[in-house]
Amino acid sequence: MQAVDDEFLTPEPDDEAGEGEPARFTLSDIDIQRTIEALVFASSEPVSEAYLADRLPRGTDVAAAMHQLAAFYAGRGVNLLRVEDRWAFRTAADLSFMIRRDETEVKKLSRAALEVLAIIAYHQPVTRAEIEEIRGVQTSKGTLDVLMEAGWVRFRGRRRSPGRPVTLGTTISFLDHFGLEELRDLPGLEELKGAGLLSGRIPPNFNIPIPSLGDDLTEDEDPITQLDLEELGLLAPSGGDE
Amino acid sequence: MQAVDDEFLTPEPDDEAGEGEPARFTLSDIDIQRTIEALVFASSEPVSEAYLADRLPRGTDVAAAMHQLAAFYAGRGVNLLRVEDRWAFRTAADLSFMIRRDETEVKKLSRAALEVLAIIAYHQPVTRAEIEEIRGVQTSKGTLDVLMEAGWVRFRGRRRSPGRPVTLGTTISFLDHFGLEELRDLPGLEELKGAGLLSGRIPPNFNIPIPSLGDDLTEDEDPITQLDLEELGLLAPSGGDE
Amino acid sequence: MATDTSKSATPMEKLWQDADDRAVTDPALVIDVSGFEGPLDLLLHLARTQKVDLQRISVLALAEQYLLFIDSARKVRIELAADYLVMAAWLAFLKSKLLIPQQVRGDDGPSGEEMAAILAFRLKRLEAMREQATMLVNRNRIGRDIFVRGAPEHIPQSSQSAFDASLYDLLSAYANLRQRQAITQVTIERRKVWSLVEARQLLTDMLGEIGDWTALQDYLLQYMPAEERVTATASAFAASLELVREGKLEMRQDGAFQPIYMRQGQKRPVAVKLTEQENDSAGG
Repeated sequence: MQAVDDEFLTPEPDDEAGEGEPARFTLSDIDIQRTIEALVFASSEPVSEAYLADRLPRGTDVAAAMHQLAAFYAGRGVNLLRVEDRWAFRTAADLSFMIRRDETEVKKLSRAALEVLAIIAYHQPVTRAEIEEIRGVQTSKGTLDVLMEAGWVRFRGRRRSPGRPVTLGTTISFLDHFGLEELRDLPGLEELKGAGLLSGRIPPNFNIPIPSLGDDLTEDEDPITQLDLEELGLLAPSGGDE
Repeated sequence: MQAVDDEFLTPEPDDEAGEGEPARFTLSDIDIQRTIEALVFASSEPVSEAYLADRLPRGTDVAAAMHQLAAFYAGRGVNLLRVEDRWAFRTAADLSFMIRRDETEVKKLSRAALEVLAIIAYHQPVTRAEIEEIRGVQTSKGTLDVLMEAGWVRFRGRRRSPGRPVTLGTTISFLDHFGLEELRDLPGLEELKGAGLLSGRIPPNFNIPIPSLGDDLTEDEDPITQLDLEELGLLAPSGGDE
Repeated sequence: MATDTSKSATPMEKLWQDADDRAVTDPALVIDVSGFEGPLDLLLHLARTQKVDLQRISVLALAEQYLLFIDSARKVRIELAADYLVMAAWLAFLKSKLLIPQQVRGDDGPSGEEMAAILAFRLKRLEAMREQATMLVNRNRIGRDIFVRGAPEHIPQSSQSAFDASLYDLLSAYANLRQRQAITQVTIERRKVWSLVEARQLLTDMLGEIGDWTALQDYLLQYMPAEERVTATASAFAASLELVREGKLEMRQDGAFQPIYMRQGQKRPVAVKLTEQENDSAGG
């Protein structure tokens, strides 16, 4: 469909037979318009009149139909426009701000970010060092920043262990976004296996933690203070990471 | 309908000024329709009414506008379709043969995957054990995986029953893909429910077959012959096939 | 009770025996089991040969056909998945129940007729799901019959997040990662051992539908390949102890070396009810 080049204009066998005849089948005017609408709509690129003519009954006055259609859409929110010698639907110029305004374009989460997020979800409360241990690679600060920016990860507290590392956990927005009622809804080992996500040989000591329930700190966590955050440089004002 | 969750109503500066007033700006009905057209047309995914309401003057009856628009496009080559509380433009089904592409882009599903999909759709929320109970066979690895990857099946949560098994259900993409407005539109859903075929337990109105204790065939039975078995591929002649 | 699986061939068996003999003596015949999606699927195929409504099939005849099929398959050394053998054991039990006159019926288990009804129900339900699957796949589908905007201009966010990720993305990332980290070089050759999990599943499946005191062994072992009997017995016994501990199973043995009888634990029906309620409330 996206290919509108002439080389794709392979006529059907019965076309050949009907060569020279006025039309192999007939469509009412409205059906011609409907077909054009559908073809232009579904195409990923502007569509030539020749492309349309090939798909319409022989003898259809495509040019005329296009102008009728263009007139029909002229007052609508979407216009049928001629772009060079091809046709495409475009948002009406006076409304284009509606589309652009929202261009906080959605970013795909990177694989690293997904991994870190998943580890935080399953293993929380978890420290950065623990995440790195599970992943086997260092986590760039940018990755955590992205997850914080998305609002899915938060600082929970500080582990009562040497160095008092900060513990990380997920947020309510995280549950909302991923359609989970509670953390315990995350599938466990058997369920991941059953869904085919874990496959092959799994070592006997392999386990998947069941995430803790609430937001309450565990006994080996201390609450986190504003001071802590600043001290740790976690609240760096500039976003010059990544 | 136009009400979005309060927390998401981050009003823009000019909204603040207009707070309490009936509307910060007014749009004629046609402009409301044009705006909706532009927003929905621009997207390939269904767009939620909440999303639209957020971009229209406060107080706009989005639902009513949607139905008007849907009626307007009903006879066109591109229709405005509802999927749950979302809307999308899609080419009219009757034009399928006009625009069908040579290489179908539709995911080919194995018979098992299709069966599992139907069971999930009709029985949701359903656990994997229940799916296996219905099919009488273990779900092979990769079946659920394929359905989840296609975006048609998702983990829904956990059943509040012993063992708290994870439940599965379908997604909005599933409805969209199969042209269903909502789950209630699943073909034959009511009949199946009425016949008790969607419950885990044998329905009281299900005829209990009276097993013939004798060895004689009942009048509507034919004896099974070797030929029958062969015909069914149960006893295929060796080497002959495949 | 209900352990009468004596080989005293009923005339019906005789009839099948003949067919059986033919199948075995004729080397040109092999059994193709690969085309079936499990024992229920096979039963459904067999039921269709009866050419009657599923609610009116002769379950007994169906059981006979199935057992014949399994026997033939085993005689020509077709390796059958455990699912098929479990179903065979269950059907053998069902058959014996159906053939035994009603008078020995206790209160603590479904009658043969009830079990037959359950089987017919399951077949009917599976067939219904098959039909729905066909209807579904033949609907106008996006990408085949219906098309989306070919050149979308933006993707509006349904959720308010600026980042896009689905639960599936998250879980597969996690599963992949954990698996990658868990790779071990040790490869243990797979021996045919019935794992505890398998045995557990098997017992629960069968007891779930029998519910009466049964010497399960008799039915089960009959359908196990000879080389698997020991492991199957051991695992089933271990699994049964576990199930007893959980109250899901009751066991009885009248004396040393006597058959071990099992039945479903009496706590189970409560759990089933709970599940149903949950199902209803969530489904509405």
